[in-house]
Amino acid sequence: MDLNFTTEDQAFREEVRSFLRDHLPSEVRHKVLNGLPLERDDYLAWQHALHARGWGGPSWPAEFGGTGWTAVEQYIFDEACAEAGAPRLVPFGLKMVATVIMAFGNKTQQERFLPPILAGTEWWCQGYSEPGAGSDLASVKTRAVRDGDHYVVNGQKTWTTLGQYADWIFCLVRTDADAKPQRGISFLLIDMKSPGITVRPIITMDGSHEVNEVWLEDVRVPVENLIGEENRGWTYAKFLLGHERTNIAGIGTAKRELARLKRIAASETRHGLPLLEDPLFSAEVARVEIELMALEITNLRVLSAEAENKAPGPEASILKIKGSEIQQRLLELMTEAIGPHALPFDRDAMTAGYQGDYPLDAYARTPTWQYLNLRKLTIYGGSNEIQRNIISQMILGL
Amino acid sequence: MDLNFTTEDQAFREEVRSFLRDHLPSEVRHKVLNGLPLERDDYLAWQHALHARGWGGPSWPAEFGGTGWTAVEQYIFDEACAEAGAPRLVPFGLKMVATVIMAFGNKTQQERFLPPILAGTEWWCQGYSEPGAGSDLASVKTRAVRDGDHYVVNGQKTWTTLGQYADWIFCLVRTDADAKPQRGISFLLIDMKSPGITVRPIITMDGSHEVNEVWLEDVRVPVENLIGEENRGWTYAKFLLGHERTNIAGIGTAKRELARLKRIAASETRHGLPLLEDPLFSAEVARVEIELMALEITNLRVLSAEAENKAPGPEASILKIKGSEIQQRLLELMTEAIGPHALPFDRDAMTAGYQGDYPLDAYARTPTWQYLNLRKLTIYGGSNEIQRNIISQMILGL
Amino acid sequence: MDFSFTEEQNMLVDTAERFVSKEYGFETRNRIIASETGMSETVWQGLADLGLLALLVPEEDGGLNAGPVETMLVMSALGKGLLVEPYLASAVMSTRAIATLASPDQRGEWLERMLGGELIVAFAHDELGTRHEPLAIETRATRIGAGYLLDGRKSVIRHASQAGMLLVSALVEDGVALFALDRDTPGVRLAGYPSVDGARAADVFLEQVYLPESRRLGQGDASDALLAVLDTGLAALCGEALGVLQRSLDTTIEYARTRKQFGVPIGKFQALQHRMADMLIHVEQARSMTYLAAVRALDGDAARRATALSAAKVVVGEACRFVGQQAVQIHGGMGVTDELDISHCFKRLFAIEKTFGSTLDHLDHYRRTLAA
Amino acid sequence: MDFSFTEEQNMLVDTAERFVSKEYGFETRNRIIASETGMSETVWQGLADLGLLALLVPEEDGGLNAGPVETMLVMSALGKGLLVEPYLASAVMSTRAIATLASPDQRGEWLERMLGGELIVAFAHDELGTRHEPLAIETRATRIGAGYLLDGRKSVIRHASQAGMLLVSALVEDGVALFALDRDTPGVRLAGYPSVDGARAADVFLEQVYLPESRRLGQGDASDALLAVLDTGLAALCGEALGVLQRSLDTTIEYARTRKQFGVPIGKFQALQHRMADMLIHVEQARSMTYLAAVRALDGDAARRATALSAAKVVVGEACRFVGQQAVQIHGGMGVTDELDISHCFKRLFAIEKTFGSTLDHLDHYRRTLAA
Repeated sequence: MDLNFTTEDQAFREEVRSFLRDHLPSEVRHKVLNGLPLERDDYLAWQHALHARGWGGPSWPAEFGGTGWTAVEQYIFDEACAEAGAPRLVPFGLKMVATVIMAFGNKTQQERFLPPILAGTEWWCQGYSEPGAGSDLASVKTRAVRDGDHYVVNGQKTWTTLGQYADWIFCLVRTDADAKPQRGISFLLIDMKSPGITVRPIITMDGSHEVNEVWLEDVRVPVENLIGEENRGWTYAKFLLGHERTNIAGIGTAKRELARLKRIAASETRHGLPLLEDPLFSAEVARVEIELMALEITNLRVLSAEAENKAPGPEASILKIKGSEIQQRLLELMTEAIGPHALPFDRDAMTAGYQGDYPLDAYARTPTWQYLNLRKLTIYGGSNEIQRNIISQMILGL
Repeated sequence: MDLNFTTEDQAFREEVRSFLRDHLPSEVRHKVLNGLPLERDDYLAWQHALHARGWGGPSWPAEFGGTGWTAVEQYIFDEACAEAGAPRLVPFGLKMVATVIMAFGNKTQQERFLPPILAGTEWWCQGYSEPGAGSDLASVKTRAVRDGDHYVVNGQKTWTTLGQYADWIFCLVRTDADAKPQRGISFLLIDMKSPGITVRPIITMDGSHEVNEVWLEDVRVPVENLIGEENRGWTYAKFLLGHERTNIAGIGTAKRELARLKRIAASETRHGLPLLEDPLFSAEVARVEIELMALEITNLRVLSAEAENKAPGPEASILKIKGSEIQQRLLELMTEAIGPHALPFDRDAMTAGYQGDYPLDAYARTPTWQYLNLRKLTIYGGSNEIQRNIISQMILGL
Repeated sequence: MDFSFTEEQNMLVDTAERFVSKEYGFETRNRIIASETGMSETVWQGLADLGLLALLVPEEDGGLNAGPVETMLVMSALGKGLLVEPYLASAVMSTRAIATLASPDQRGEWLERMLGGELIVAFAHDELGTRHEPLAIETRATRIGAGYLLDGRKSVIRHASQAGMLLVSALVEDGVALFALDRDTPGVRLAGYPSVDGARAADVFLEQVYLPESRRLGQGDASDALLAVLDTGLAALCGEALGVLQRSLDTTIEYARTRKQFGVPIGKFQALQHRMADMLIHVEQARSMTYLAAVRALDGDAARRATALSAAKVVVGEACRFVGQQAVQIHGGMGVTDELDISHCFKRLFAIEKTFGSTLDHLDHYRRTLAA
Repeated sequence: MDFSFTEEQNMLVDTAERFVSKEYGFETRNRIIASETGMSETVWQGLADLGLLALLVPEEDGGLNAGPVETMLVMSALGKGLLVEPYLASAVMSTRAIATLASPDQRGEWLERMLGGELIVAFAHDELGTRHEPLAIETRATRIGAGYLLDGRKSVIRHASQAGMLLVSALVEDGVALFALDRDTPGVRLAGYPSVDGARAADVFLEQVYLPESRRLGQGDASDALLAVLDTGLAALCGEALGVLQRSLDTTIEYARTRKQFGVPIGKFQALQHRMADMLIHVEQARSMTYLAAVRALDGDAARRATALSAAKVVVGEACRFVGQQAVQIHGGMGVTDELDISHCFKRLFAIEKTFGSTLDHLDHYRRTLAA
């Protein structure tokens, strides 16, 4: 048993770190390290830099222009990026639709859609969730009716993350209304510029515009944009859900945020003592640091099992549950550390170039909005309740 | 709004305290204050003392020889007794079967059975639970078949607390096998000396013999020992379940144990500091003390609402849940306070007159067995899961 | 022992609740928090007209001379409406401070205008380090001629920009004093911002601010009075929390009863049922401690009072966190949107937990008293 | 990075697990803990025959010279059987101490008899105050002629009454030393008792106990070696915990699958399902930290090693408490009886949580390193 990475893996990590030092745009790094909101161009700048290095598709096989990295290498890459302050890779194109296109798309679709994703020239969003469906993804109501060489799509999607930037959307649509819920679903790629598509922002409690409603009204989609076979879309969607385990726990992000928490706690005081030496506060920091340490090893164990092609157990759900809880706790502790300064809430002061007279230390400006924003972590991507259902079904088999 | 007791109530409390100083047998007090196991004679000595004072039935109306106290007076009495180190009143006679006999028994039954309960000359135990039934009390399998002037009873009861001391047992028995589960149940009083009754001890993990299995094999019970009507026993049992709310939270007991915890924590040290000044440990003591403070007021609110005859809500379940959790936590913290001394476990050293060479401070001898013993608190009397079901059904109405 | 309320108290609750439900709907509130000033003059005048601004004003000054129980009840009703107007700062804390410390002249000058709704007073006490120690004041008032020069910084002062006057605590030669400062006094600078819960706040910078003697409230060290005012505020805040907690719980229960997933109301799922049961337990325990806070708020023994209030803040603070987080979680995606009121409840609960010392601050305070 | 085990390691696990499941059933164990000596000579000899007592013995002394990973694996297997024999004390800690510190003569005298099962050695280090500070030793060894006089008291020493020899830590002029003491040496008095988990322990009173120089292990200050032995023990204890945790979880899952209430298996109730999911998470996190503890157990940097081991003990300790309590709770009334093995698992988990410092002790240790 060996908890350390191999010499090759360590060299690889150094390579990634060195690349990050040289090529991660400094404004972007500044934003991420200080919890400032990111914009479209921040994500794109990073994707372009990666693409230029040939690392545009860290999770892609080489045959499609990806890096062909092992799961361990992908993990090392993700962790190094997150710790250094790189933005997360927007997953909807790179990790979601691309995976489905690679596995189930035809040659034409692969040639048409994959390169722009790699290059960061086409932005994708996800059309799965519908109003009122919550975690019940199979209850798709959006209908696609065949009309000659087209499908005519009508319905509504919601929680469409960063849909306001998207050039394309991949949708689950119902193509057979009479089949059982999970049967009559198809997987369609839809141009966001198609007539009949309306995007409406959903503002979240932190004041962000991250998610959207997407309305589809008689949207005509060429049949060549159907992935795989009609009515088999649920299979592709499920394939995707089970596919991504590498970075689900967000270890790198959590380590970065833990370091930030400790910086804040070293600056703030109680009874004249830095919070990091205050017994009760430091005990809370210790708890989360130790939890994270354990989760990192659990994550490595999952990676190791993946490398050996062991059948996946409930690990992905463990990583999701603990990872989200740890990240939420880190932000909660940051808001605790800044005390009453968690109350001032001026979105303008949370921009990189802000020059106003907001009277807070820079580190105190962003924890609150992030704390609010991260409530979503335990809700989306299969809520933590759903994850616990999955675990208990696996272990109980009832 | 006034959180204080009235002058009359305070005077009453003084009267109770004064009685406790003079008449609570000192060996019994010593045992209770130090967490030593109690025996049959300890309970009886206390009941006899109370009876001599006319306080044998603190929850009974005056017409049956009880004190006729209000719910508030009963609460004050219970709390003063618990804090002073009196044993709990064994509830099976005094609070359970007596309540049913008073409400649904006939004159003959009342005259036969109530006085010995008051005087502490007949010991009762409860025959509700059956093997495998758990919280599902209505799934009674023990059968009673009418044969002339008798019922012939066959079956098995379990978790019969202190049944080894009992002269009588009150049982739920099935008298109509064809009716719906809750319909065909009757409420029978059975002499423990009847031929066909076998009591077998169940030893719990702390090494105690508190509960028993009671086997009934062709036990003949005179029909005059039937309470109320045949097949209506479930109604009486349910009446009883909803009846007792006064002392469910165990506030007095918890206060006594909190004081004990603080005494222990003042004696034990970490890094040279008394544990009561150790930041992390004292924070845990503070948490439980504050929880208890809140629960005491919640309990008083329930009493107050009872006095005004307001319809009962989910309060009884709140009192049960929090009360049991607080008591368990108090013992857990005592075992934490004594550290490695929580490991030695010699039942002999837990007797009042022990003279052996057990090398532990007296206060360190009993927390562990009590901690083990009190695991039952969240399981019996309607497990805390059942209590949460009750609350959610009340508030959700689903 | 009596947990019932008097007829007058019930009427007061009724008045405040009716006002909130009629005049302070979700849409109205959204308009108010998005407005320039961040508060509604109409609402404020409405509160004045109902006599609610006179609640803590002594009878001789034309007020109702009510106590902490009435304050708790009104705050709880206003909490249910997530009211962002400066009730706690002006009508509770500043009013209490003036009623306790001010001279008859000063009371005459201010209280009538305050209870009439003309004058809003912010309570400018907190500083950068105050959260843990209420008397850790660094703002100084130096005597100069017949007055004082004030220098210092007050931080996260709610409603400062909406107030005509600020009550400022400062160190003086003989201890601590409170000063009444018009907002437009030369040397006063406000850096304002919205608060996370929709109210407005500001940091207040005081540079060589001259105030005549007539602007000092009372003589001698005002530490005890100041602590009493802060505790009045804390008890009132617990009352407000209770209102927000109850609304959050009620809203969540209603959502769970009606929202369906996998074909059944989500309230049918036992894991959520038990969580809602735990939310209820938190709310009821918080209610008990809010009552205790109200009853102890006037305790003359400052140490005993502080201990009881710390205990209350711990229980209320834990409830704010648990109920707020679980209410959002049970609402799922809808819970994190700005569109439903539950996220606004969540933010107010979050802010309350951080106000006048966090749960951890008060737990720490309480645990230090154990060995004493 | 590699979490797989070698073929040898897997065989070791297999050997130990097979032995436990064949020779250490619930009834057998009950007979053993109720017996006069509280342990089984047969079992001990069985462990010797399988070579398991030679695990940590150096090759030159006839042993397997295995490391912390093997120790963890064996301890985990023995933990699954709730073994009460002195494996940790004798075959792990004492063996390690002797292998590290003892002279060739001493090793020759003791190790062979230990690995053969003839000699059981208890590790008599803990004192009344040791739980929080491993080097807070008060037992003294005063030099007298060619030997030492030992005075002091060792507290809650597991297996002391079953051991032929005790390794006793004591203060000497130049630091800390370990002494090997035959149990029947004049001046040694044992006050024995059962431990809550079924094993036996004793307090050991040393009064003017004379030992010749040949009974001292090594020269100079043995503090570092002692800390290393204690950490070896802690890492091994985590391994044992893992075995008990896994058994508790498996037993609970099986119970929930089969036990019916209200007509359905209780494992159908979502509240219990989620609790079992949380139990699994605790077990898996504990497993990760147990691996970490094994890997770091030989770290030469004592401070870094102690920090990692404290972190492990926190996670393992939390798991012991949560899994133990919930396993009993889910078993309901049956869970609190002596009849089912789950209550025995519960008691061993309780004891482990309190051994070598509790969760709170280690959390406190860890948090003190944060600011450094």
